[in-house]
Amino acid sequence: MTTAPRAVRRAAPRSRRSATPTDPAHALLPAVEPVRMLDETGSRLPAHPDYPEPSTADLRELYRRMVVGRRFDVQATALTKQGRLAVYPSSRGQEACQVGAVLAVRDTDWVFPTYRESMALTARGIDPVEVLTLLRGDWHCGYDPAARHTAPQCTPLATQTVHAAGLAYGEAYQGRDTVALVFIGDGATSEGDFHEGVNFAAVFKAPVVFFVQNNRYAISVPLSRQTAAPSLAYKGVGYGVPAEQVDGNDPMAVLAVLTRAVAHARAGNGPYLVEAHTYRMEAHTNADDASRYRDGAEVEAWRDRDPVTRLEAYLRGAGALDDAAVAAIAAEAEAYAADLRERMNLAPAVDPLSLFDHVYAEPTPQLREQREQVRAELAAARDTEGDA
Amino acid sequence: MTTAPRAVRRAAPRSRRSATPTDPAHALLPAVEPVRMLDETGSRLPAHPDYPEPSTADLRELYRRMVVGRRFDVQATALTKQGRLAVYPSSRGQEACQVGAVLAVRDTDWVFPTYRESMALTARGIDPVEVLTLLRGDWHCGYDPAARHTAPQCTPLATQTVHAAGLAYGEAYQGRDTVALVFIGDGATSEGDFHEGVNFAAVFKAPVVFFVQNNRYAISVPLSRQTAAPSLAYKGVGYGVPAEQVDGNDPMAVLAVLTRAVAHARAGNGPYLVEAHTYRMEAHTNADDASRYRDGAEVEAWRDRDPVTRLEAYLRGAGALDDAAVAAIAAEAEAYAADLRERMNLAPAVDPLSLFDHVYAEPTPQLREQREQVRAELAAARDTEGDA
Amino acid sequence: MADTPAVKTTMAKALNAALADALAADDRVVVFGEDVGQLGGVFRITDGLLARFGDRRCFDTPLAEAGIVGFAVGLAMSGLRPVVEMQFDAFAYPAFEQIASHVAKLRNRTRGRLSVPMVIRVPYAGGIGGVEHHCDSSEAYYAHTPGLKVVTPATVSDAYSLLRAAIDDDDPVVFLEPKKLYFSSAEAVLPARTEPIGRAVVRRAGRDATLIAYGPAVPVALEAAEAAREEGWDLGVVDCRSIVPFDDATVTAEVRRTGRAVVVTEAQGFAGVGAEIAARVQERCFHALHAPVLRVSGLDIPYPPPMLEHTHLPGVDRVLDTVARLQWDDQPDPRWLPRMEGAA
Amino acid sequence: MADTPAVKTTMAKALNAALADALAADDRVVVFGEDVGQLGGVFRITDGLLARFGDRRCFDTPLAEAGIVGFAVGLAMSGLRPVVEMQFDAFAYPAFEQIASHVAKLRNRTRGRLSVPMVIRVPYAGGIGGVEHHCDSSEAYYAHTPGLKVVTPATVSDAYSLLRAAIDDDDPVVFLEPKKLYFSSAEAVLPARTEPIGRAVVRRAGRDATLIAYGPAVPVALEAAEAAREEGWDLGVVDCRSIVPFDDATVTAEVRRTGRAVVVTEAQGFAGVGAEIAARVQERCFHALHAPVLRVSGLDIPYPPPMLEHTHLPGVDRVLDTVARLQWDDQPDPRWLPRMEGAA
Ligand SMILES: Cc1ncc(C[n+]2csc(CCOP(=O)(O)OP(=O)(O)O)c2C)c(N)n1
Ligand SMILES: Cc1ncc(C[n+]2csc(CCOP(=O)(O)OP(=O)(O)O)c2C)c(N)n1
Ligand SMILES: [Mg+2]
Ligand SMILES: [Mg+2]
Repeated sequence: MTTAPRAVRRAAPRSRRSATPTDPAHALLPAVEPVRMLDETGSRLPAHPDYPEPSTADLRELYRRMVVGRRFDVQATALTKQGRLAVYPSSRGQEACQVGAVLAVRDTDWVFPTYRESMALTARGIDPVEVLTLLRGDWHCGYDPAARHTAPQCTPLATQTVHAAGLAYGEAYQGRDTVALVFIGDGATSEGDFHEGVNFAAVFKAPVVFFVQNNRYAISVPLSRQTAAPSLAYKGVGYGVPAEQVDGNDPMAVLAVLTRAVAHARAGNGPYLVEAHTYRMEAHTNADDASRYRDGAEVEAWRDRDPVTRLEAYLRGAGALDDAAVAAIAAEAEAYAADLRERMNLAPAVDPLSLFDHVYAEPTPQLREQREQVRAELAAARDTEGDA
Repeated sequence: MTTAPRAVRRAAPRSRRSATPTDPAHALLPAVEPVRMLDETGSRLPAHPDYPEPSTADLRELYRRMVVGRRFDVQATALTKQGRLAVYPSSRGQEACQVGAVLAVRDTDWVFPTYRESMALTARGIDPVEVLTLLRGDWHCGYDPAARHTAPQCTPLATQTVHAAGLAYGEAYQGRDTVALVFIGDGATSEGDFHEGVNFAAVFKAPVVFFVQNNRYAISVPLSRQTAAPSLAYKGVGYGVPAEQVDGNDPMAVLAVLTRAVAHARAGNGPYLVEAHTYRMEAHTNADDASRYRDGAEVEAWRDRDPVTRLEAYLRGAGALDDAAVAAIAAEAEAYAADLRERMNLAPAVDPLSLFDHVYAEPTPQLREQREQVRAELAAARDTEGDA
Repeated sequence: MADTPAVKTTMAKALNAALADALAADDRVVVFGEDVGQLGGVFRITDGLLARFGDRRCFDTPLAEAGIVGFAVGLAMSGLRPVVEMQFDAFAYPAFEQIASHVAKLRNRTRGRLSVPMVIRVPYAGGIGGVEHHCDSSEAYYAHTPGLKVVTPATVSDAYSLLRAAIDDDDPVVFLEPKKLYFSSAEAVLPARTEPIGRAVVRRAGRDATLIAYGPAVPVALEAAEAAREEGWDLGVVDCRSIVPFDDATVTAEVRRTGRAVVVTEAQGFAGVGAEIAARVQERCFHALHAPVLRVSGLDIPYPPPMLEHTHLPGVDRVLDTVARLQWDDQPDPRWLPRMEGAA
Repeated sequence: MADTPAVKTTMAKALNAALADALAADDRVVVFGEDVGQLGGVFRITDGLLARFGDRRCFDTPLAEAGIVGFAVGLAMSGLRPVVEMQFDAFAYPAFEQIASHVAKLRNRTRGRLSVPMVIRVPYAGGIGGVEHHCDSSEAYYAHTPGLKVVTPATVSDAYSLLRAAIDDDDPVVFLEPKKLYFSSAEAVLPARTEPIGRAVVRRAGRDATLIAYGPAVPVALEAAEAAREEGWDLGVVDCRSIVPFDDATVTAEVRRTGRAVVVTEAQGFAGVGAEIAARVQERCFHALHAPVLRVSGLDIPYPPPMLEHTHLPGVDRVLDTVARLQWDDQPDPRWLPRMEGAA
């Protein structure tokens, strides 16, 4: 096979990976343009040589979970206004990434989410009340990470990338074919831990998929202050890790690219890096004021690339979705939100003395003393209340 | 210009940088093969389109400093055996890198060395006794960094990369055309600070040249445990930083590549990454036992690529060096070593109370108390000695 | 300046004014970090600085705390005076190596030929309903690292004054801003210059015992002293302001006068700054003491979440309970009777 | 085992044996870090493990300490029991965030559903003629971080026993190895099992005062106690062994008996573990004390170089000078008279 001139490849994105086998970098570089399978109206683009189209059943499931996910996200935002959540980072606009990625892995695979992945976790089937436990003000992550194969949502940026490398290596070490899927933001790729995590995974050929949701902002910091690289996917080659870019608002492409990446990792070929180009439609969290750093026109432009309507249009066009089905899914989403709202309205009972239970496997003598002190304080406070 | 097939480019290394201007990564990737200008016997290879040959005067100066540098290195190693130095990391075998790099910068440029760059610093003209001050057991770096535009030799791996980015940015900010040249080892590229340093330099377009001496080992850890990348220079593209690989035992190529990198940075084009493929002929330091992790055959193979004899052969062939000149330089090196030996034999006088002088600009009240305590202890010890 | 009228302002505004005035006064000052530019910082401490001074003087960086601090080291080497913001306490940990091995040591390693006159601003401690990793009291890590100065204001005027002093200082200063006091307000005359770094202040004179506090614990101590009057105790309050250097003279003079002391800190107690203060006070005031120097602190647990942070934080009750144990009747504290040790 | 003969061995060898025995006993144990494979570690603590157990069980990693610790967190999540080596004390600082925000907290954050039974081995402290960054006493940073256990052996038998206990422990343990004792030797019966983590030991009973020490300071305290006999003092020595959890019962029992205590640590003193020990001892033993609890520590300076480390390190003379100030004649310590404060 001879090398096609770049300009041509650019116009009609094709995999560059098999083009020039003599250059060691060549198998690792992403295609120059992000992989796309649906255009902004939901029409199917020409078939991509590397990425077979996901099954209609999978796409319908993807659509269903995106609709429910978006409704969940709106509900969670509403809960902050009612004071039921301390804070909530919305992922509206990123539904294709949040749901597409978790659909690409098995239940036995591990997911390493950040604070922004609440939707991904509910799409994974974790109880939304559990997912929101920390954000409502409790001291633990809510769900059982071991049972759900899902690490606690990670706030210190990029630190989870290294855990994922370790977990994936440890699983393979013990003969299990688990893949670890790490979510990370564009901003967090600047942290040293990103570098170390990807590098460890590469050196130890750990089955990890690093999934960068490049939503163009890190709170207020724009991508241009994060990197001067052509795109974040170009970081892969520096670790010997194959990488791809994908249109993060194209649900079909996200699912297809992630599926291939997961298969690559599961087959023992080591890690894979995927960068999804997407956009955070809401502020960073409910506490943030995005109008300070980006204008409405920019946000509006991204409304036209909405991943939910895009997939809906495609599925309708393909005859896989009709009004009745759309209505049924919408109703399911409403019911989901209503149930969440209801359960979140019950104030959780949190025992202050539970603070001492899991600092160590057994409380130290010092913690036992402090527990006793707090117990006495609480008793005294109850007495005072009783007196009053 | 059309794209030449890679296989051809591989056989006869040419710059790939101007080949396919449509691919954003293209201008950033290193050539597939390290740049070489002299073969192992010192014969000139075909001219390289990107790298003009350095002047004969510069090459002679490079040779002279390499010979003196090697003699210095041998002397320093000998001083460890005599107990005059606490420890010494030799850079024998890396003379082309150590000397070639500092020759490529001006006196007003800043150099950020690691513990291994003693030879580079002496080649820069810093008094070798000052360079060895820390290693002989004193508490400071010996030379005046501000006057010599040379940061103290840095031990915590990769941490100096970020300082260099900041310094270079600060210099430019203040209107000076200073370039910062950072030395770093292959192993240290795995540290998060390397990632952050290169990225900051790239985002802020700071005039920094990152010079990786890939000597294939980090103490005992081989390169294969450091990275799965085709080569370390491939890390540049992930930061949007152009990169090059060079044969680190080819003094002419090192000087040429560094000269171009420095010019690129000085011209305001931002940072540049250079990876030199070289080899550490000695153990990590005198305290290390390299026979535990690499065999003699490997070391022997590298003797054939000796950078000093290679440049000497070239210069002799070019009529720029004869027996007399070689002898004169050897004599200079001997005199240099003799002077160093002599001065290092004088035990340095270090005042214990000086420990308190530079912790803060002014000692805190607590340090004044502690200073007083130590003064009293020393006086008491003197009294006891006096009694005895 | 003497006739500038006092105005009601918040600590956040005072810090913002200090930064603005420092930028205006000295061209070498530059302010950077995550979200400090256009957004003005997540707490708005840098609000308006980009607009007023331009993006050369106040700018955002990539998200990398070691990078931010290390970049500042380089800027300081080039002659500038960087002021960097760590977004929250726990997010300064990635910079720990840069701080401990470089910021703290560069002057010493170069025999004073290079210095790093930089300020690392760290919004710290809790009481704001923050989730995990957002409320650490991290002062001990810095205070235990020779070469760093560590200061923390408790009042609006001190916030302004200490920040200006920190920026003017030739040594690196870790400047800890108690988040829960950001929006506390007071009448203040700005630009205020209270006292140089290294001076504690007696916030309240007292006869019976001395409460020693800094940062977020100062208002708690003052409130406790007020409440103690009902119990018949006249408590003094010393605000350390500067942890390194520590003002032994002011603290010990007070304790020698009262003969009793309680150290109040919000951080987890074990091996914290409260331990240092207790240790040095009893070393220096032993013969004046009628009771051990006691400590009130946060619990030795990860900082707890909004719902339970009041359980963790030393409040007025815990302070008064502790004051009550200052052996007023010369009885040993029953808690420390041998059989109790380690039991619960 | 009772009849295994005692053999003369070094702490380094005992640690190596502990690792080998742990690898042999439990398939889940893996050992990794920088240079721990083929080289056997720069101090040879992992010597021979690769050859004996293969490079799956003992291996080198890229040079990245946050990576090493974070990778271990992931391995622990998968069910393994990682033992990692930080090459030197100061080179663990890049891992500080991983240690403080993840290793220490993961159990708590997951309500005990995930745990991180890992050991972070840190060769620490000085006395070996090391150059800058190679001799930090970093124990306070870890001891102040809830969720970590922190232990440090002072004898050959404890080195073996505590390391086995640390690997068996379900909590993360920062295992601090005093470099200067690596090649100290003693008769020991290995596999030794002394006591569980959390128990101090009275190394020497004494009547007049108690020296409290751990790790590298223990031999100094013992030597000082021996030398003190000439001065007519009968000093006891307690070796804490475990900093977290701390054995209050053993320490306070000794101090209550003698009525005087000196804490000896090698680390810089300010806000160090020595401060914690002094603070808690005076809290708990106040009525038994005839003098303040004094501290002998390293100076509050960056660890000094080979030529001057003896000036920094608390030696026998500094300990005895301090013991002499324990107000044997009930006179206040002249150093702390008001006029002296802050003067020099
Ligand atoms: C180490 C660290 N530094 C700073 C923060 C504060 N912080 C939380 S989210 C965030 C922005 C992250 O941006 P990005 O990685 O792009 O993810 P996004 O929020 O856009 O999903 C910052 C700075 C943090 N959580 N951890
Ligand atoms: C943060 C940190 N970790 C570990 C070390 C210990 N150490 C000193 S040199 C070295 C090897 C570095 O290898 P490389 O970067 O390849 O440079 P070289 O020594 O080969 O020149 C190591 C691990 C250190 N100095 N700093
Ligand atoms: Mg983002
Ligand atoms: Mg190397």
